[in-house]
Amino acid sequence: MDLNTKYTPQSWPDHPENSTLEGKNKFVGFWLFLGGETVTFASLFATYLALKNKGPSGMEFTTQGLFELPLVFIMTMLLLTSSLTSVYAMYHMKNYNFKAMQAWLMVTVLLGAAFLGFEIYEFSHYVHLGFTFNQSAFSSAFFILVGTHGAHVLVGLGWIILLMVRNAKRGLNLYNAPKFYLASLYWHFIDVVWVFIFTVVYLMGVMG
Amino acid sequence: MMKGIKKWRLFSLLTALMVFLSGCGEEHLSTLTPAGQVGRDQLDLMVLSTAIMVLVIIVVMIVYVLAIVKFRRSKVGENVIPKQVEGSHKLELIWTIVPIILLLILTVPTVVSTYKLADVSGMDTVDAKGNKTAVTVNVKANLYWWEFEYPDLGIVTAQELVVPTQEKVYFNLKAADVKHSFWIPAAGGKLDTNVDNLNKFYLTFDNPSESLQDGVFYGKCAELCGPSHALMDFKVKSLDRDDFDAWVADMKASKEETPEGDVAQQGQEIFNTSCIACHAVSGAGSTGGVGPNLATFGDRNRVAGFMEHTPENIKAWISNPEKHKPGNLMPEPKEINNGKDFTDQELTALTEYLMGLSVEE
Amino acid sequence: MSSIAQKKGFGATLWDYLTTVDHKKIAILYLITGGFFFIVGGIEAMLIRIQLAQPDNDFVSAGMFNQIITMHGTTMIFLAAMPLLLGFMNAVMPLQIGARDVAFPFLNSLGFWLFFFGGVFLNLSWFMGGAPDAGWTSYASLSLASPGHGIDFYALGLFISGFGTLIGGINFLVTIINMRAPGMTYMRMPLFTWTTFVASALILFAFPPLTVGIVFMIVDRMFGGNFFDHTMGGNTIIWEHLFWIFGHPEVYILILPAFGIFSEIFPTFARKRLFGYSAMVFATVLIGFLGFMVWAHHMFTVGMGPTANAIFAVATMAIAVPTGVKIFNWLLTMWGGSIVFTTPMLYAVGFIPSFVAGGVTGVMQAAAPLDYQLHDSYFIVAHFHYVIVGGVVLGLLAGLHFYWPLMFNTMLNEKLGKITFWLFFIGFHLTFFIQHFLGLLGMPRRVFTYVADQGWDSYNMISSIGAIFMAAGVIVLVVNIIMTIVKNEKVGRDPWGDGRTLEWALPQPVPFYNFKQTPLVRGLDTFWIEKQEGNKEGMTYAEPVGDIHMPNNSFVPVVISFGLFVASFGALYNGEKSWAVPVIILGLGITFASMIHRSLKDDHGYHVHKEDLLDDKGGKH
Amino acid sequence: MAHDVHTHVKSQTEYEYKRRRSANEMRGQLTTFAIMIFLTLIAFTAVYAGFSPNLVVPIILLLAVIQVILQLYYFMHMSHKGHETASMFLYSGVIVGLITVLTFVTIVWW
Ligand code: HEA
Ligand code: HEA
Ligand SMILES: [Cu+2]
Repeated sequence: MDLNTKYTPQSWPDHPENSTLEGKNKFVGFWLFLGGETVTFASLFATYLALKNKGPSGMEFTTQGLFELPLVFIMTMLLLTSSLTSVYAMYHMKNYNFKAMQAWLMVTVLLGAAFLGFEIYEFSHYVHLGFTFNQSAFSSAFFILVGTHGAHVLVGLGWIILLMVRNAKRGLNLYNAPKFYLASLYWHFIDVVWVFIFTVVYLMGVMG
Repeated sequence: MMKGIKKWRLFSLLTALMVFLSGCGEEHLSTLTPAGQVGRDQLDLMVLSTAIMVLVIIVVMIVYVLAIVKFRRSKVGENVIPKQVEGSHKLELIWTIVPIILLLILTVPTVVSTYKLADVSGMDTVDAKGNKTAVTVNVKANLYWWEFEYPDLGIVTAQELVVPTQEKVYFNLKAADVKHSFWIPAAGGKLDTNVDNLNKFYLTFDNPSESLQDGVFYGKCAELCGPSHALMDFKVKSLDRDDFDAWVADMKASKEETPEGDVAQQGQEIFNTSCIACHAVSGAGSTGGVGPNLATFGDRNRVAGFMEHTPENIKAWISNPEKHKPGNLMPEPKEINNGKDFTDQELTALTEYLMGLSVEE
Repeated sequence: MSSIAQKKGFGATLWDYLTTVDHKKIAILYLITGGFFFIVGGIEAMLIRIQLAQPDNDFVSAGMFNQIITMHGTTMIFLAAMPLLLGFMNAVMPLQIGARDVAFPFLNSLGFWLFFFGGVFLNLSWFMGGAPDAGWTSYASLSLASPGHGIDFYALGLFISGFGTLIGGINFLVTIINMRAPGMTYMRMPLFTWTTFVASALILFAFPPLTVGIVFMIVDRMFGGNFFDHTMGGNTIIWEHLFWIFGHPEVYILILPAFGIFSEIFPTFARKRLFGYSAMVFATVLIGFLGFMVWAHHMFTVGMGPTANAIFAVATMAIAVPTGVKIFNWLLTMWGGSIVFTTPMLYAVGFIPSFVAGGVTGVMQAAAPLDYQLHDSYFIVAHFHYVIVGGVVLGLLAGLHFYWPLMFNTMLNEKLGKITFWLFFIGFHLTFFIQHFLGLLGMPRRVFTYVADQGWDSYNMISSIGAIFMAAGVIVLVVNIIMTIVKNEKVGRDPWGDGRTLEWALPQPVPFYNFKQTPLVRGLDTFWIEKQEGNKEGMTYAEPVGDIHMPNNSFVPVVISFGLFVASFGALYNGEKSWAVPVIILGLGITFASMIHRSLKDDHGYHVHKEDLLDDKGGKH
Repeated sequence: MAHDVHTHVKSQTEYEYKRRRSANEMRGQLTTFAIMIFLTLIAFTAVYAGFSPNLVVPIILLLAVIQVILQLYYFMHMSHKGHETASMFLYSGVIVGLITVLTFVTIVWW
């Protein structure tokens, strides 16, 4: 692929994410990776469900006592919205509008960071209550499941920021378009996992 | 003709197999000489599946031998290009359907006995007076030794399980430390003793074990549990119902026995200062010993589950348990005897005392 | 070991291999490392057999014995068999489908180095206070109770090398999906490519549960987690499930590529196309699919209840059907062919009865009530060595002889090869056949010794004698390899004379860009078709000669993997040594810094120009 | 392998057509988003309303599944062609995952 080719909106391909062989490979490879991630999270969910509310005898922490929905609702809205903003970013990517893409990615990053901030707040709140990682099997399973998701958010943020920085001067080309596209897929996948987390962990949790 | 040969081969192979198998089982240990219905069910399944498998192997071998004999290049000719056959739907169908049929034949008894062997409902049946009708044993697996508690009878023993014949004996299995697995090969297949739940099953014994080589069945730990996993053996004595009841009564009565003879009495004193903290010597009671209950020690067949039951071995064991069962939790003499090893004389006294611990007359 | 590399001097060659992203060289790296670990695992096996040769033996201590069996199983499965198979996949699959390389050459190298450092880390345990000793299955209650750092080495080592394998799996999948030459439809792919495809898919779905389980183990042992601690509400059965959800597909990850190798060998040396190709493909996919439904057959005695046992029993038995389809199709491939008994063919022919014997004992174990007797006895040991040694190892040895000329342009000595085969084959049956009876006679597995006169003594002796034969076979093989390398007699293209698939059509030594022009595939067994039509070149081309784009070499994969290796030491000593946390940070720092370095740099590779291709020197390198 | 991309410069009408199409699609995405928010709201209110869990749990699980399908098919474009392999592998992962979850809620005890 000749990197020096300068594109115009007119010459920019319809599917910049997989119009080169490298792009196609990345595209397919990343979807496969997501297939594997599905199994990873399924294993974590399964373990969480098996260990939910299990602890040393006399443990006072339960999902019902612990979880608070308003915070979770806000977090959910943040993450859902960030999913939409990254769709906007990809929309502009396909239109070869680099500036708009970067701007929307920036919004995505901010929303994601806010989400992460709330999650850190939530975790530290639990730790203050004495619900620490080492407290029980339930706490371990909870923190590993939700924490793994949080780690994904963190990695996603790092990835998007890295892409924005490294390409700020370069602009869009067919070498980095697939990378942006994958980062956004990853971001959506994080949202997919969160949908199950808020349903299975929090909503089903407060119901007992 | 062809068919005749096949049948003959199958038959001779099976007989050869049977001769071979029956020729080399120790009756007290082999899965091939079942001691009761459970083991027999499992052996039946074994024979059925072996027959199917031998059949499969024979068919494969016939095609195989013919193929590599008939179609070697030296026979076919150096420069022959064989016909490039694509395949055959008919053949594919045959070797899909025939194995499915064979497997169905195996599936039915498999599923039936899976359910049959898991049926422990008899455990809770009570007679008119509200007493449990069946014998239930709570098995607790500890690092390298076994505790057998009879909750309904109020007795507890270790290392040597005693069961009545001709009836279902039920087991509740649990591990005290790490996972083990409870296996009496001659009586039937194993069940794990997990740390986090209770497993239940039953076994049956047709005849008293007296007539066996050592008078007992051999039991094994079948799940890797640490360095001395290999030595975590136990023994099973089956008694007919009367003898069993007598044994139970003796166990209940085994409270305060005074040892006979000076040496044994001296042994008791040592025992009471050094060993009593971990080992109970009365068979009446319930679970909870740190070490094996020794009420039946004198009746036992083995020291520490696997060493021959001789005074020398008892002494050897007491003076250095770690050497004989690496990783076991019994303290070295120094730790329980004011920092000193036992003297020969003390060991003799302990041995004498221990050998006298008996509930059987 | 191309001749060009040898002229460059040792340091340069070493650097070349440390930085290579060429699938053919990575294949050689896998072969060397996997071969080394096979010898290590084999030596451990010999120690086991020496210890068990007689009753009450004290050749090794009880604790040592447990370390040896654990490391034997772990090494053989994760560090020998699987990497060797990945090696053959690397060496052969891209050539079979007419690709210039795998989809992600850089990740290919990263996958190898992760495996390498994981394996080294695991084996360092021998020198750093003791190896893992809870069996290769590392059941949770025992592995949490195990003192020392052995289990930590196990968990961290497999964590790292597991990532390597996962990367390898994704890489092969993408390669097969996207990079087949024109005309190479799915139903024209050689069976080895197909089995690579399915095995890689199994890797993709089986390794995540293992990774999750291992993470639990790591946090439980090193960071105060409670997943398996039942006093804290944890549950040990979770580990057993996660391990076997991985573990059962794993055995098919091992056997399917071996099936693939045999599916190439039978047609080649029977000079006849694979019988029932589409049924073979279908059976492969079906085995892969069913492989995920049966894991609990390893847990029949755990106490899951009759319903679960019955379901898993029946599901397990079902796998016999597609496997049988494969066996009969191989037999029918030979039927009516013209069979020549080269060394690879000997292995293939020896494989059939061995594997069938091992497979049918598997079906016996699948009958749950019968398995109550067989589980954790030597019957199981016999079963899985019959399928693994009689299937996978024979497949590896067959592949080694078969593909050696493709990889190195020399041929292993046939006479020595046959001696190896017979020694190994006889020794194998001698060792493991008798173990079925040991199991039936009540001998549990994983025992470091046994009391005399339980009816096991002579059987164990016979078994140990058999192992000596296998060792002798392996030594002859090593001699053979050394002699072949020293002699270095080039053999050229299509050395077996009857090659059928695209990889044999390539000139030897295979140029680093593989195909000067992308080939056009006109049917199953392309090369055979071209040969039959008298095409001297062996290929029809799909494109004119043009510039070839190649990826640059890179040292970054080594650094990334090394960072994780360093971090592992920190995790290992967490809470015990004051330098532990800084070392974790340092290691992860190295890894992330090198990853960021990699992604900040534009690496577009280079081009081999048309003119260089035409004057046959083949550009730089 | 062909690494050079054949650049195709679109004519003005072609280009405008494409722009319009993707703008349309983007509006569709907005609707998707609205539905997702709506589903989330239902899920949270259903829980707040305090109906019997036996009723609410299946409902919120169903809502989650719908929402995820929307994410996958619209936000992640799985509805576009060229995603056959992708969806095959994703679904394989889902199947393996479901079996895992199923066993863990049935035959892992206490
Ligand atoms: C390459 C490795 C490999 C392969 C291919 C297999 C293949 C099979 N395995 Fe095995 N297995 C292992 C490796 C392997 N296994 C290992 C390592 C362990 C032990 C792990 C441990 O505990 O450490 C194990 C343990 C194991 C167990 C658990 C035993 C226990 O611990 O209690 C079971 C139980 O069902 C089992 C079953 C099977 C079955 C049914 C097959 C089937 O796939 C076999 C199918 C093949 C055939 C049946 C032969 C050919 C078919 C025909 C000719 C058609 C006609 C046949 C019939 C009608 C029967 N295996
Ligand atoms: C790929 C897998 C694989 C392979 C190939 C093998 C190969 C062999 N295995 Fe084993 N084995 C396992 C996987 C494998 N194994 C597993 C998973 C376990 C279970 C572990 C556990 O319980 O946790 C096990 C357990 C196991 C046991 C049971 C241990 C126990 O339960 O107590 C035994 C006992 O006989 C055994 C023996 C052997 C033998 C004799 C070989 C032979 O085939 C080995 C042949 C190879 C050689 C003999 C190499 C010889 C090399 C030399 C002698 C050196 C030459 C050196 C130079 C030239 C430098 N293995
Ligand atoms: Cu299995």
